[in-house]
Amino acid sequence: MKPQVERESLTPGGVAVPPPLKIESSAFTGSLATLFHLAREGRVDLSGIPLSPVCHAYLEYVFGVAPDRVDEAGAALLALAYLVERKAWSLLPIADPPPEQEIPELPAPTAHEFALAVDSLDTGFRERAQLFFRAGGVEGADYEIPIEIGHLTTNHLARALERLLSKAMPTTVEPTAKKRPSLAEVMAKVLQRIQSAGKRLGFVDLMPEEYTRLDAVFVFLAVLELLRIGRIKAGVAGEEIWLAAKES
Amino acid sequence: MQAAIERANEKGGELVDAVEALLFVAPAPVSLQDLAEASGREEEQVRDALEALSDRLERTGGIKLVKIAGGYQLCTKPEFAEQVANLLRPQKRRLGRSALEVLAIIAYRQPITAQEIFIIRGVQSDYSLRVLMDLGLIQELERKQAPGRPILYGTTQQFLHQFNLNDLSDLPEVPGVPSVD
Amino acid sequence: MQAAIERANEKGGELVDAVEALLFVAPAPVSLQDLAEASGREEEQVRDALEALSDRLERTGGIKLVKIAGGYQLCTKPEFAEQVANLLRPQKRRLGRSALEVLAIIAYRQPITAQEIFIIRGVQSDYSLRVLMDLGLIQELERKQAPGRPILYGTTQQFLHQFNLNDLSDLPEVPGVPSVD
Repeated sequence: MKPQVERESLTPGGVAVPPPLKIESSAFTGSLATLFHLAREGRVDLSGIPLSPVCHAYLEYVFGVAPDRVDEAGAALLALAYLVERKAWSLLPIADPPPEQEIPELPAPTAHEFALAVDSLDTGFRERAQLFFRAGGVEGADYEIPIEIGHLTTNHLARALERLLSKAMPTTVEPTAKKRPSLAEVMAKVLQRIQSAGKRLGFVDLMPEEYTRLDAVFVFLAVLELLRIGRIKAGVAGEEIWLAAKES
Repeated sequence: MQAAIERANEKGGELVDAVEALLFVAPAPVSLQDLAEASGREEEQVRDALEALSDRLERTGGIKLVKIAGGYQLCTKPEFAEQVANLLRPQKRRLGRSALEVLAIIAYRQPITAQEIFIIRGVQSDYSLRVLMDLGLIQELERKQAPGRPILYGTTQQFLHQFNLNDLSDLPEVPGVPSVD
Repeated sequence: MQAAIERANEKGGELVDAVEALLFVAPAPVSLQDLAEASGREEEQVRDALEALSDRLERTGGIKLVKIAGGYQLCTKPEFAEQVANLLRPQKRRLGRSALEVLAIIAYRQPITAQEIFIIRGVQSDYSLRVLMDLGLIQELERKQAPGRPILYGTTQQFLHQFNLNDLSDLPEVPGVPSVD
């Protein structure tokens, strides 16, 4: 009985598996790994399999093994130790063997008793795979939530813009070199104005003495955006809309 | 059941519809408490509404209500799985037998250390543990008050969700394996 | 009306439900063509099913069908906007148990290193530390004059603000934990 070792004993996950040690004996012929798996699944009766040939095969293997294959040798030792322990358990007297069962039930410790649990999990997983849930965005980021602007209505806002525009000067022709401010810049300016005021401001208070229709539109958009992101709040007083900073 | 539906209809089928809208936008299972808070009603009313909603969805439409991972969630009915899969082309990720085995042991015996899993299985489970961690199915709970203070593993909400369970008591009883309390 | 529904159910109620399931899972508007492909039917049939679905959703429930951005999509009915907003509005983010634990340790023992927190808790706290940093509740104070010069953590002004404390001496006394001065 010679142990024959083939080299290919790392799983894709980098875990050492027992080397395919060949065992030949009257009761079992095959690899150590096969015997190990059959024992683990409760498919062989270890009490009828002498383990000394297995131990011999292991010893021959381990004395022949190169020092860099220590993981593999360790895995083989684990498999062997498991077999020995299981065999020891299987030799213990069983109190009342159920008569109808052909294979004697293996006492713990064993993963065998979890086979049903594994099956039931598998079933649950397959049932679950038939159910599909909504591909929700992160924390509802996909949803437009109405902006909180108190009792303001779109009508209020529209009228405010109308009044603002009515006071605007005609658009002057700007020199092409002059950079048009971005909405972000206008927002920053408007926010700063509202915050530094320390009191409620009207739309008109946000505007310089003279302004163009374009300026008015920009300021109006900036206010809407600031309301949307919750940096300022607004309310109605009579016909006018007031704006104030929101405490963060 | 009929009584609950009637009660819900009387007091406001509107709440049933509101609950449906809430569940529709929620990206994860929603608890009874959160539904009650969002709709501004009592949990008891919401419970009736959920029952009525479940019944309505069961009768018509492609969506149903499930109680999963400790909350309520809408999902498609299983009979449309194939068509939905056509649209989404989901990659089916099946767990290998040994990862499933480790998962089963953790589910039934949690909290449990890697060493204890090893004793049960007779093989190292490091790789399976890493896979299960990566998939968010198990988590490190704490450290055991034992030499070396080994990590104790347990299952996650994600596990309940993926395996179609509402809570751990939903795990079927398996002879010889004590259930978790 | 009832007769019409029944007829629709007989002829292609299943397609209506399938289309609902498809729209339910889709993260974006779905084109008629995609719906037809996924359900394995003709576009004409799907168009009819969409119409029937739209009718049914309009009559009951919290969800409706919209044609948007070149496709079809389900969305909640506007009358439930407020309740949906209640649910989705970024609630004051509740801190998890372990983040709270780490925060408490830092609050009472600051300045403290991650290693020292680990010794107290027996588990790594990297994730909690990151969450607390992101929330602006803790900050890196300086480096400890010790091997490896580890970072020392402490609480922020924001922490006092969030937990309604005037200063650190406002922290409730805890038996066995010396207060910070």
